[in-house]
Amino acid sequence: MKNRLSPPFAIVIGLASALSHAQGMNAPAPAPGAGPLPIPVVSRFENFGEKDGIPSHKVHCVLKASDGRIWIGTPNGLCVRQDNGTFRRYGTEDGLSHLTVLSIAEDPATGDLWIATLQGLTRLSGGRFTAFTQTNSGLPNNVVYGVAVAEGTVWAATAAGTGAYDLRTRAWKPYDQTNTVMNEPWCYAVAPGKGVIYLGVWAGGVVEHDPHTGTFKAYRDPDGEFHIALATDSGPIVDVTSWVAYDQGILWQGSYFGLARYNTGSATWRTWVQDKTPLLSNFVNTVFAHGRLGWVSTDRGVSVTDGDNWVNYLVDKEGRGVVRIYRPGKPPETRMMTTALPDGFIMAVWADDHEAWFATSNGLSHGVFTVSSDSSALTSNP
Amino acid sequence: MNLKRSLFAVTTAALAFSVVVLGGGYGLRAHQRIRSGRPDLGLVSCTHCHQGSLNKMPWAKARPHHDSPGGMVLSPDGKRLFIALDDKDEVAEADVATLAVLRRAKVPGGPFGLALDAQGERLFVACQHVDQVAVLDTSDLAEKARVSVGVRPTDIAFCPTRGGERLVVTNSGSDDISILSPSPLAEVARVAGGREPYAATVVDGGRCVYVANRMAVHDGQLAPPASEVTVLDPASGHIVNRLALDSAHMAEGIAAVPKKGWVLNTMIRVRNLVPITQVKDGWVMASGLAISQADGAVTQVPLDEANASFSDPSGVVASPDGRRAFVASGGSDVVTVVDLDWLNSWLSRASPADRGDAIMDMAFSYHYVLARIPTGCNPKHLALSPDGSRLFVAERLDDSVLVVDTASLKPLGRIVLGDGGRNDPIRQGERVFTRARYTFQGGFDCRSCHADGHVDGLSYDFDGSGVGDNLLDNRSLCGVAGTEPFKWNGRNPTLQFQDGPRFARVLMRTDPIPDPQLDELATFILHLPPTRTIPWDQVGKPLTPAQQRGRDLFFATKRPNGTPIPRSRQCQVCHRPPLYTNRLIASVGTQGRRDPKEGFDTPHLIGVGASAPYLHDGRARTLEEIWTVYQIDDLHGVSSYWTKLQLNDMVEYLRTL
Amino acid sequence: MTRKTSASLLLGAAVLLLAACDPQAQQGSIVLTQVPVGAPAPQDMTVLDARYPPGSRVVLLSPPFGAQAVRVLSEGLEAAGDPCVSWDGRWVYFAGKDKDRQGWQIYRVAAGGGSPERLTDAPGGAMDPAVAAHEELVYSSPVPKAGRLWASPEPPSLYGMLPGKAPRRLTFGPDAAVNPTVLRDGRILYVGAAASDSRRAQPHLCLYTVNNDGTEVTAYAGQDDGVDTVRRPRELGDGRIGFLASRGHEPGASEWAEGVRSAAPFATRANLLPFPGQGCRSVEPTPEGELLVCADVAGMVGRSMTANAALFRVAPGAAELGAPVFDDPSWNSIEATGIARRDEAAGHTTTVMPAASQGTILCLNANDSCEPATDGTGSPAAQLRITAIVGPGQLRVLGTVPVASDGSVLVRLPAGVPLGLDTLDGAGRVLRHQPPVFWLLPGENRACVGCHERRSHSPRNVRPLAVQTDPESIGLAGKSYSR
Amino acid sequence: MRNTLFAIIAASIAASAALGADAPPVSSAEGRDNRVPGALPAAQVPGTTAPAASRFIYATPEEEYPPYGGLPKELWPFANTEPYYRYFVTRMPFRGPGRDYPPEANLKSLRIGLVDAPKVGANWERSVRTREGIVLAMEEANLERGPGELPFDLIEHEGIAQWGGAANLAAQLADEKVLAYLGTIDGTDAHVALRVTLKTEIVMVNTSDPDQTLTETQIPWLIRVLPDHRQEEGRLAELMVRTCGCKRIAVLRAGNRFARVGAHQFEDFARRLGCPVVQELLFSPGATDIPYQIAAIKESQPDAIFFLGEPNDIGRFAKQFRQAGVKARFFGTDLLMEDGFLQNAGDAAEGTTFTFYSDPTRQDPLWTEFSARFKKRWGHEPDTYAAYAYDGAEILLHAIRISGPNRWRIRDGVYNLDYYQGVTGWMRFDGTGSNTAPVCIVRYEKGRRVFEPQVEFAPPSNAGTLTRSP
Repeated sequence: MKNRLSPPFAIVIGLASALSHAQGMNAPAPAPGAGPLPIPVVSRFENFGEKDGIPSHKVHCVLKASDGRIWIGTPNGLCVRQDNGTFRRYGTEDGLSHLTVLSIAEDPATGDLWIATLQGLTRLSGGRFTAFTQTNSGLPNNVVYGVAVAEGTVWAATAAGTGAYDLRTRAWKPYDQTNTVMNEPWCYAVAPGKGVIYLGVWAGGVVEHDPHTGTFKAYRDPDGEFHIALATDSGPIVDVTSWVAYDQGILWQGSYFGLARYNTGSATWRTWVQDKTPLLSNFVNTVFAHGRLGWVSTDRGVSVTDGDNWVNYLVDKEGRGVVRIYRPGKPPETRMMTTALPDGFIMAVWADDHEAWFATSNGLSHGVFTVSSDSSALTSNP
Repeated sequence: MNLKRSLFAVTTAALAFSVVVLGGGYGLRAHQRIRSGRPDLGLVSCTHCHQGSLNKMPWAKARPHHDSPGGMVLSPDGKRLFIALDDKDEVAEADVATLAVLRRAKVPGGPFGLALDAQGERLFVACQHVDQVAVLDTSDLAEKARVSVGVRPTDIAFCPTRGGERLVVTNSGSDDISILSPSPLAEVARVAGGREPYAATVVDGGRCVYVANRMAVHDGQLAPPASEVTVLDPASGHIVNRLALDSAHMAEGIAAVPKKGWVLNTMIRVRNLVPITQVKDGWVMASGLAISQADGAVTQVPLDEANASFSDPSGVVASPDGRRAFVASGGSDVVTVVDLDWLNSWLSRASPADRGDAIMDMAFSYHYVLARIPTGCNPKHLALSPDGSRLFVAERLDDSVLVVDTASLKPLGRIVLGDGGRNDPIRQGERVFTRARYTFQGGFDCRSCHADGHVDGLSYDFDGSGVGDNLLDNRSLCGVAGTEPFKWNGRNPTLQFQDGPRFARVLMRTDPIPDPQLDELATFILHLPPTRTIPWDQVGKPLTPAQQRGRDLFFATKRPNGTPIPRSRQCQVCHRPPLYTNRLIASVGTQGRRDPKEGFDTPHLIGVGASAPYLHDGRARTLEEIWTVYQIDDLHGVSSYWTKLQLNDMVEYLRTL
Repeated sequence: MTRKTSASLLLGAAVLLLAACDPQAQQGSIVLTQVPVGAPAPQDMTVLDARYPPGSRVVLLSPPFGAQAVRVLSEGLEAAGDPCVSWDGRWVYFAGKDKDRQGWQIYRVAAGGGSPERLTDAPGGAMDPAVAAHEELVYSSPVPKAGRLWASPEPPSLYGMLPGKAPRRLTFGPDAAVNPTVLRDGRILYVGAAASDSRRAQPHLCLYTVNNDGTEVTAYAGQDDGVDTVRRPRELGDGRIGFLASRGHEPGASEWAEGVRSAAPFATRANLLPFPGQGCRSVEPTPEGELLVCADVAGMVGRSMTANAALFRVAPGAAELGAPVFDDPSWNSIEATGIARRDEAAGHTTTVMPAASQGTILCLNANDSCEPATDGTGSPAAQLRITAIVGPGQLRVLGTVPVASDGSVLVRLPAGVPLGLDTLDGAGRVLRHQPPVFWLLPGENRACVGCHERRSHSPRNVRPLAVQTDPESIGLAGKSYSR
Repeated sequence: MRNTLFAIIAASIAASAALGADAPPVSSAEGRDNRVPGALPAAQVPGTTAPAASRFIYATPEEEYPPYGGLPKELWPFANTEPYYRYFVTRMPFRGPGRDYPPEANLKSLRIGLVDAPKVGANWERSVRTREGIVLAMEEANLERGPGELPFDLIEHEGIAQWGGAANLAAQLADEKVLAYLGTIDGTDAHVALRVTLKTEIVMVNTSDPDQTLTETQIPWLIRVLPDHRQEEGRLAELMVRTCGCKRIAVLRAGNRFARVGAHQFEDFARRLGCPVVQELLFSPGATDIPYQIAAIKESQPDAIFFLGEPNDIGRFAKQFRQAGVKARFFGTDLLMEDGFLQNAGDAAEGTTFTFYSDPTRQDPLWTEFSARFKKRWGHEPDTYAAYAYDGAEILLHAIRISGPNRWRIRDGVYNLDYYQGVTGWMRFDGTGSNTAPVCIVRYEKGRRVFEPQVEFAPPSNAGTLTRSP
């Protein structure tokens, strides 16, 4: 509750925004007198679009693979960034199971990519595509929203359950409402946790599954209602989960009703909604977890937070970049940037300590971090 | 009086006998119709259902074992040759100078693939029957360690990498590749291969390993198949490339070519999509060599000639100077010597179209085939001495190793391992099985489509009464004993009938295999055990819950709501255990536009998990597709009530058979 | 002496007796055709009369091949020639002319000698014997008039005749099929004329193969290269096919030996012998890998320019013909073949269904050709037109069938007549033309890669669209749609 | 609360001024211009079947909607606690780009998708009637297309019964380049299709799924023209508890998702009205006899039984309840309108009370004229599925007419609708995009359906202003 914005604070945001607009501030620099911000700040956006070979406006997802290559999923195929900076496209003619690519995951053991599409799950291995569909395999449904690989198992969140494909035994294990605690079979995302898998279930909250013991635990909205969030910080923001992400003990739940975070160490939840907190919008497409940070893709820009500090990236109506920084106990800082995200409707983010990539509704953007940001603080628990 | 009494007695007895026979026959037929759910069924043998025990099958009985040479490896100094004897569970060590066998060591589990470390101190052995890799100390051939890998490992390659020493193991039965750390012996990664990873070769001193995948995969019934060459980085375990050998299968040999940066694959170029009307000019299949260059370009060139074939290309080695390659043709009993310099020169000037067409030109090999060296029966694995002066040819069905002087291409002698099993009819039958001379111009042999007796995963359009109306999936020969009749139309009551004059007419285009050899062939096939589809350490273990649920579905007689499933559409009625077939013709709604009849032989399901594709013409790529794509009106078992989970359970169960 | 020993002695004596009476020839013997030097040719002669004038004979030549070692095998015949030996080496087949019958037929005689047995009674005579699997006699019939071999109104065809069975016609082409020899793979290799529309006086002769049931007639070599006349093909055992070549069709034209490699027969035509070989009469392999060559000695050192033909044995890699192994100046030694047991040629299980009246042909891609289309537009074929020779000089268009979008065509056609194929574009213009040259046998299923496709090429592994539906049926009278 | 709302609004205005990052206003000028203050008669251009612009009333930016579908506060969850956050009082905007994207090249027709019900299943017949309404609307629309205008084209797919098949069909429709689509009946189908809709950005008009949770997802690519179970059951619960004075309510429902979601909503309402249900028992769809369930419910001595399931099943069980001596009143939802209930229940139907969407006996000219046209086209009277399907199609066709072939602008034209006067009467779309027009109460009397008199709903006079209170 202590971090909830009071109503006047909301006004401040608006006014500050208007003010910053008027001042035309440049790229952000550390606020005078402030300590190191435990969130890296983007100093510059490098944008890529159709001119660079990206075959659609919208980019659904982005992944920097372990070999350094940037992969993106679009409604018109899978693309990889080539050495010359342009993007090479792969379509169904190459073996991709469907043109609409929604999510990409890399198998850390093999370097294979697993590609979630609107019509099946596709493996890209050694340059060759192999399609898994609901008719030729144990994939529960062809509409695959999220995919993750952990401990030799590919997890695919589909419109009719989550499928687990054991890469060693080639056996599929479908999970739905009949064999788990899922309220509904509609899965949106999977996130490997520490020895467990988190399933983002549409209308079913978040389901934690321990594949070793075969046990399930459902995290559900305490009020059980879609029309209200009765209280804050008491559980998932809503049962209608649109995304889950996990890293270093922190589980994030994205929804179109706001954002929630679960600290698996302390078993505590925190929730955020637009207007009352720095969260840019309730409409959270995805969350990318890196260290203690969540990179939250919303329909109004990107919110980056460790739970206490926030860095929001927006695009004003003139198309200019705006960054807002919130620190506990300090007034928010709003600055204009010399560059901007190509669009405020952000589909997904990939980030590490050195850079971030943004999949937006109008192309791909590369976020170059400010050199002075203290990346070592990223993994510390404030 | 006595006569009358006798007449009466005889008449009574005759009448009684007639009543019993007629009544019994009627009752028996009624019983069969009820139990099969097939009111149209005529009187059939009781053995269709009452099949007896699998323990009585020929393949379940003890058989003679032979000293068949498998993988071979030479010591770094070239003085000793290690030979895997998988059928005897032994590894032999031979003196290259004297050709004498020095030692034999017991290595349980079907030792097949061999590799030595750089110093020649540790011999790594892939044991295909128990899914393990063993390490022997070459000083005493004592086993030092053992580790589990994937199913049916066939080859092993040792390579130093930037991450330390690695072993790459081809797990042919689980379609994956194990990467091991030799010290301590442990599996560090397992990556998906193509279909049946079979042999591996190290390139650039361990920078990457190329793996030959024996069977082809294809993306649909009428799509050209392709065998994969899997290229992986043994240090990271990442797949670097998956090269496709277009329309190739049985690609079981692989060799790196020093100084040229190539990798050679032996392969059979199939034309399974083309109706079989002739054998000549590779219309059914032809032997070839695939050259993978460092840039990923793959060029296929023929090993066959315009008027002669050299079937079952298997082992391949390249000379240390990279100028020659040697290819064993297991079905034709020759080793072909290939001029790699000529090919290099040609490749340097060939257009992409030329490269693509080369494999089609059966007269092309005339340019680069230097010689055909005759060998003993079924040459398979090859090894070259480190200096390239001696070629060792494993004559697998003669239990010997031929040694050839690579300068003169003349034989120097043989390492004799066994007696060749001349008195064993099973072994004799295997010779027939692998002998291409029964086919026109030696185009192919039984093994060309049935490696190890199993399937090649392809559908062929055999010559029938017309052209293009006989597309049929290749069926496994493993475990077929007792499952007669054979062929998808169920017309062949015996293997002799199946493989005799009929085969000669529609496929081999020669005289039929002579009766004595045909009997031997049938003996061999009947002794082929079912293909093992599950890991060795799972054999005999209880079913998993999913498998058990699938089994319950398989044997279900009612739907969950209690409505009975008609007997004719219960899985277990047609696919009746223990053979999982009632050996009758069944119509399951799969008649194609040009299939002359709607009914097909009910195939047995033993090893079905490894015999994709499915249905009579191979239209179903996976078990799932049988019910998700090709099920019509619940004709192939009542599946409409299955949830996705239940279908998955069924598939999981079938994979255990 | 024990009973056992007595039995052994008796048995040994019996074997010796039988051996003495055995008509087998001595190991290393040679069968030779001898033509008297200067013999006049008869009037109204046939091609065989020209080649084997009266007095010509087939003889057995035993080592060491002196003139006294000659034993006549064609005893009682007016003329004889063209011997060939059975697989087991026990029999010699040859063409012989009986004094009384005034015609040429095929005879058989024990290799060691004996009375010739006439095997054929072919109308118009029989010639060119060869032996296929299962001792099946293959021959060519009828025997044309001299000088009319390639212009005969009744061109000779090949026949096969199993022991005790009636002869079966094997070839149905529009031109002569002669000089058969049986390859180890079981096919019959013979000399025919390259496909042509014109009945030229001088056709281009080349080699074809056909299965021993008459199916799968296929070009073998020489269709696209070399001089116009070839004769007497033989499989030499070293991967080569040898034959005689000459310029022109006049009898007596000087011939020389050529050969192709079976591994690449369309690309390897060359002189067979590494030295000048004019005047060559025959080439045959020996089991030892040498060649038996009958050649004129005219012009050789020490011989006049009108000398006879003699027999030579040529070792592999020999730089010159060397001295003859047999040379009788009063005879021309024109054909020689060794007598030895050889591996029998492969058999062939026939696919012919005698009750059927049609065969089926599948063309995988009518647009696949190594020749440009005549219209030069690159238009794909839309239809395939089928022509046939339905009687002497009677060429008939049987009908057309559509070509599928991938170029494939599947059609049932009448059996036993020379068939030709033309691809037509959408406007009905001929793209590629194939005069009637091939045939189908009843029930035969045949396929080709394309139209004038590259020689010795395999098909691509593609499922032809044409096989998705039942084929159309075309009879001699035209198209019918019943199966 | 008032302060909070003010703060939010003020901040929004400020932010909007600064960033302009909020939803664009309705792109169609027609939409805004045709916002009519006050209830309107059925204005229709003579000689045309296309709805007049006056029948469409669109939303304004930041417009507020009554919470909880406009139901009485006593039916709200946690009605006596002000929640930390309240959703659906504004509509989730779509902030993404696309409205200025050019149309697809070489467009030959304006494609509209339709996902039918699976052929095997209870909804197939309803789906057939749904289709009839849609086809009629499209045929009429095509007759009125002017020269050079692209025709409308229906891309139709039969539903797939299993394994989330509707999701696959929704993806397939995207591949087939539809501009929008209609369907489905089953709640599961609609849910999975909706999620695809968000990814493919193709607006969906649902005409026949009463699952109240369908539109409660914040996905701004869906409206539903059929009043949902929340409206039906809220009305029914009040009727049962408040009007009829029922004290012991039992629930018998089908063992499927449709009935689960509906029954649990009803039970929430009953509880909130102080009358928690005494029993909730399930039956297998298609079951013939349910003696155990009947015995258990009888033992609980109910004075009312709420049914949810297929009408054939419910009719059969109603009869069995009466035969077992159960005297409780029967209640149910719209499905009991179907003949199957009456046929199977026989005399047991007497007194059964249920909710229904739109009174087919109305004499509203829009309805009567539509009925006549429908009967002429299909040879029988339209039912509720056909009628709502017709209305849904008309909304979609109108949106395409005013937006052109641009999926994002079509979305605006559909999703920003506040009120629409269709052949089924006036619709009122709430913050979730669901029609919250009041439902009717129907009762079986002597084998006839008796509709309780109801005041015709019409938009309030302040429709289209910035804020409104319930």
